[in-house]
Amino acid sequence: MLKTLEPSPEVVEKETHYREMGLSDEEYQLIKDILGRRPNFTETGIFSVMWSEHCSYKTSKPLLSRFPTDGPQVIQGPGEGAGIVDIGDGQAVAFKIESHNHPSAVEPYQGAATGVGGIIRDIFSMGARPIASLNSLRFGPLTTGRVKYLFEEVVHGIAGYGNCVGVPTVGGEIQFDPCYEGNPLVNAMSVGLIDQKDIQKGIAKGEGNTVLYVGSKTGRDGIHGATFASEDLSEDSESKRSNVQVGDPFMEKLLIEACLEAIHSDALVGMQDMGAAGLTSSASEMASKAGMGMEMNLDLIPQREENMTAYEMMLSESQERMLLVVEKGREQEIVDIFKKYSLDAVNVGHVTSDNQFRLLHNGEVVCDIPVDNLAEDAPVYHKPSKVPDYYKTFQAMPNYEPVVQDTNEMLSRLLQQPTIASKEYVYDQYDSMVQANTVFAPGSDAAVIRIRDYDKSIAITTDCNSRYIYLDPEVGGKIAVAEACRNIVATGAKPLALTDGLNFGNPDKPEVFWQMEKSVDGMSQASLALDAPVISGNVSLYNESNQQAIYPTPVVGMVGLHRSTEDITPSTFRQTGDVIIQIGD
Amino acid sequence: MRFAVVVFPGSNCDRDMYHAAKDALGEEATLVWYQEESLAGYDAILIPGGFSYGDYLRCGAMASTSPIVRSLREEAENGTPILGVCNGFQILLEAGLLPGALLRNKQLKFLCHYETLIVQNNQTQFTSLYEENEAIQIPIAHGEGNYYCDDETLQQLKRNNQIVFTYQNNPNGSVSDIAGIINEQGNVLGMMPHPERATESILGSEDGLKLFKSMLVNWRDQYAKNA
Amino acid sequence: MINVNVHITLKEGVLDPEGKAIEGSLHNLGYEGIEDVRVGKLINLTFDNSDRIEEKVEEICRKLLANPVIENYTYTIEDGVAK
Amino acid sequence: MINVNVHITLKEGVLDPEGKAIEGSLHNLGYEGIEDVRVGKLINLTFDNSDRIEEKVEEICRKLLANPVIENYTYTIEDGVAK
Ligand SMILES: Nc1ncnc2c1ncn2[C@@H]1O[C@H](COP(=O)(O)OP(=O)(O)O)[C@@H](O)[C@H]1O
Repeated sequence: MLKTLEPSPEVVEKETHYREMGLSDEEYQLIKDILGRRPNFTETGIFSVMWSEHCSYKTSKPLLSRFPTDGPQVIQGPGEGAGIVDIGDGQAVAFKIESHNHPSAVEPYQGAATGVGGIIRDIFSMGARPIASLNSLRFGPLTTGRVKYLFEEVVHGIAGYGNCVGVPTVGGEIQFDPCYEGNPLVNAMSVGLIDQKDIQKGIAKGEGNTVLYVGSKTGRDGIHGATFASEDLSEDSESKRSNVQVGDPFMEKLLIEACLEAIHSDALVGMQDMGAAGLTSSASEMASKAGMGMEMNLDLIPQREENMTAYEMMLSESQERMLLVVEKGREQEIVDIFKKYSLDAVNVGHVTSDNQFRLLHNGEVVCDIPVDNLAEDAPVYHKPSKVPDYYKTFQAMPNYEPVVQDTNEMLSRLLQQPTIASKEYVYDQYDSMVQANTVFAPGSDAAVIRIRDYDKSIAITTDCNSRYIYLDPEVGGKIAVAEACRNIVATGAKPLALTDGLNFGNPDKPEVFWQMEKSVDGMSQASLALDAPVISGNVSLYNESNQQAIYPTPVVGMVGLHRSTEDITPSTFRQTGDVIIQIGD
Repeated sequence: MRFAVVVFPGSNCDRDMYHAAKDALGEEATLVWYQEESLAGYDAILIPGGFSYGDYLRCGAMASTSPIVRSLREEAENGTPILGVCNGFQILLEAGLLPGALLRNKQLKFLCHYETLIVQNNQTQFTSLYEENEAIQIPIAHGEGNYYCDDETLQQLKRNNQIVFTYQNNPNGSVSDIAGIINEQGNVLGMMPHPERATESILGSEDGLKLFKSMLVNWRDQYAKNA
Repeated sequence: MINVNVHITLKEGVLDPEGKAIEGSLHNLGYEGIEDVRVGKLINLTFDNSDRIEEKVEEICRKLLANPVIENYTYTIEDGVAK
Repeated sequence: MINVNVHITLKEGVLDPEGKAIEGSLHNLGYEGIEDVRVGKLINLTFDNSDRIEEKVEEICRKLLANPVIENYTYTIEDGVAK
């Protein structure tokens, strides 16, 4: 047995290895206080991923609390894998948007593919069947080979994964602008349908209950990916390219079917996907939410590579893995369901009542930390905010009135802009009709999916004009929410709720934090006024290259409901002679 | 009429096929998991689209080695009507129940949209309700639908009137615009476009429903004859 | 441990859209003098014993790895014994 | 005519879902003793002259044929000069 030499707790502190993992000196000190001792290497890594922006929202939390999240239609607000809204008849839809920006910048096909896979797992881990995918993409201008490559491969990756798992990709948006040249954005949204009685939570209840590991084996994929996703993209991230994980949509498809079968067994207590920070976040969050502890034996974790360390296993971001908690003594019932799909479900641990997150490896305790501190007590930062100079300059400028001499020529020039031009090249590559419920495929204001066996349907859209938001984040934030509502309403549906994908630059810059703050305010106001509460979301910060931040890009994903399929209204002209009316100004 | 819909790991149009038979057509349908041994006793067998085994190696290759395909061969021999759509077509080719192979689309991209098909042969039990040369709107959704066979096979297909559907505007590079072919015996049809996605007006077209209705009508006739 | 490398290539006469696309890209990148590009598959199998290995590999190729309608295959076993 | 064979394989440690699926199928078909399956690509390039061939091939592999993030490449030129 090869023993990898890891720095001792003393060395981790003395040589400040925790900094390389993304922890600040103050955060390291806090961990020491919590433990009453120095954390070992594995524990330091575990804290670093759980306390990264990606998992803990330590910078964005104060802003997110400003969003309106309530409403009679809301069944599950922010906090779980996805938000859930009531659509009547005992049914509900679960949805969420998620970013995969940095992985896609590095390896666009796999980055985008695993982004789609990750958000779909968030949906079916709640017990919902994924019924639609959307995406929101940002690239630099299509003038360099690199940008063209990123654009094509991201689209291929979304298609490759989404088509294979059999979830229709029904809409999205794409914007091209120089600010995204070095830092493209890839946000994926997934929508699932569920009977309210089947809603699952990622929760590890019941002392002694068994923890099952299901899906792909654990490799060294994306180690430190979660903290990596929160770092500024710099020149040397080229060398980190091997961090990127590879997706297996075939495995995901098997997992969808097996997990959706497993939710009907009352032997299943809880289920969560292993997303960012893989085993660490799924296990500790499930335990913490239940007010319990968990003990796992890492020797039992299915491993793809030899001699994996505890640190590597706990931080691995191998895709297509799920963690289940099952009633003690009834493991076989669940194992059999997975076996039908040729999937192994392996007993790796059990729920404890001591609120500790304890890991064993090669007969030694390699981690023993209070789970609540890990999952819930990440420090929260209130960053300074400052009005950027550009904003003052722009506000002082007179309104611009374009002078158009030749409207035909102007129209044709506008239509040639990649951001405005038809996106058929893109969505033609997506299977938008699988599941045979797609009423409006891409090409409509919002996509429409009918709910089989009922006379109703849902409308779905993603929207965000980041130039407006850059120019005036508060007004722009309102516009983003209002545009999404308009797209929903234009198909004849009533907006139900929204999910937000907040993509910003480095929040340590007061000007960037100001953009975050103001756009969240604008979105909140519109969301409240239009009765479309925020039920889920995602934050992606440090979207910068060469110190240059992207435009603030808070993407809005929205779902609406048609009371009857009779209400579905197309956005195309139907017949010559029909009257055209303009509403609003 | 009793339809079997064979579900392989990675099939993803299985439910669509099931609903086409059960809800749009109004007949009986059963999802049959690929590990089951037998397909005997059904009046027709539907092999749905999707990505069996992730489309790894070659589309349909791994599915065609599963045990249930043995039973599928027997049913093909017995004259049971078998319809393979998209990945189902690929599986029938890999299993040797139909001639030829499917290559990647000539533009190397997955394509999903409505295509106009021409019914070349309306003398089959799958197409008897269509007019000859009728133009129908059926969606395609595939990355590897570029039908290929050697010249000899092509001549044979033409001679025997085995080319059932062609594309009006060939989207993928298929030889002779082929979208669907039938075996010599006339009971095994494979096609890339998805008739099961075009069985309800709310989804944009009902042109695919006639295919299922043709199967039903011919099954009834056969039934009446045998009775 | 026996190392088997299976090479699968498209038969002559079968269109290779991927090869054509690469050829096009190479021309666009300014590479001259490339007359043809064909894309095939390389499948590496590791066996834990050499028992009836050639027979097995031959069978595996025929039954699963290659499609005789469009593909040819060759393989090398262990230290490069070509076949 | 110069015949170049490029072999592209996944880097060690990179998940190969296709290889895994093939491995599973071979087990189901009753083949025992197969420990690992990895799938790569085989790209055959035909050049009409040997001018700076090695340099060109090296560059083509790096720029176009292989994805350096997850893939390795090797090639043979003409009559099997390994590199
Ligand atoms: N990345 C994408 N994926 C899927 N569909 C897309 C994507 N981008 C755009 N679309 C679709 O193309 C259509 C036009 O999009 P867009 O140009 O953003 O128009 P709009 O401003 O009307 O939303 C919409 O139906 C949209 O869903």
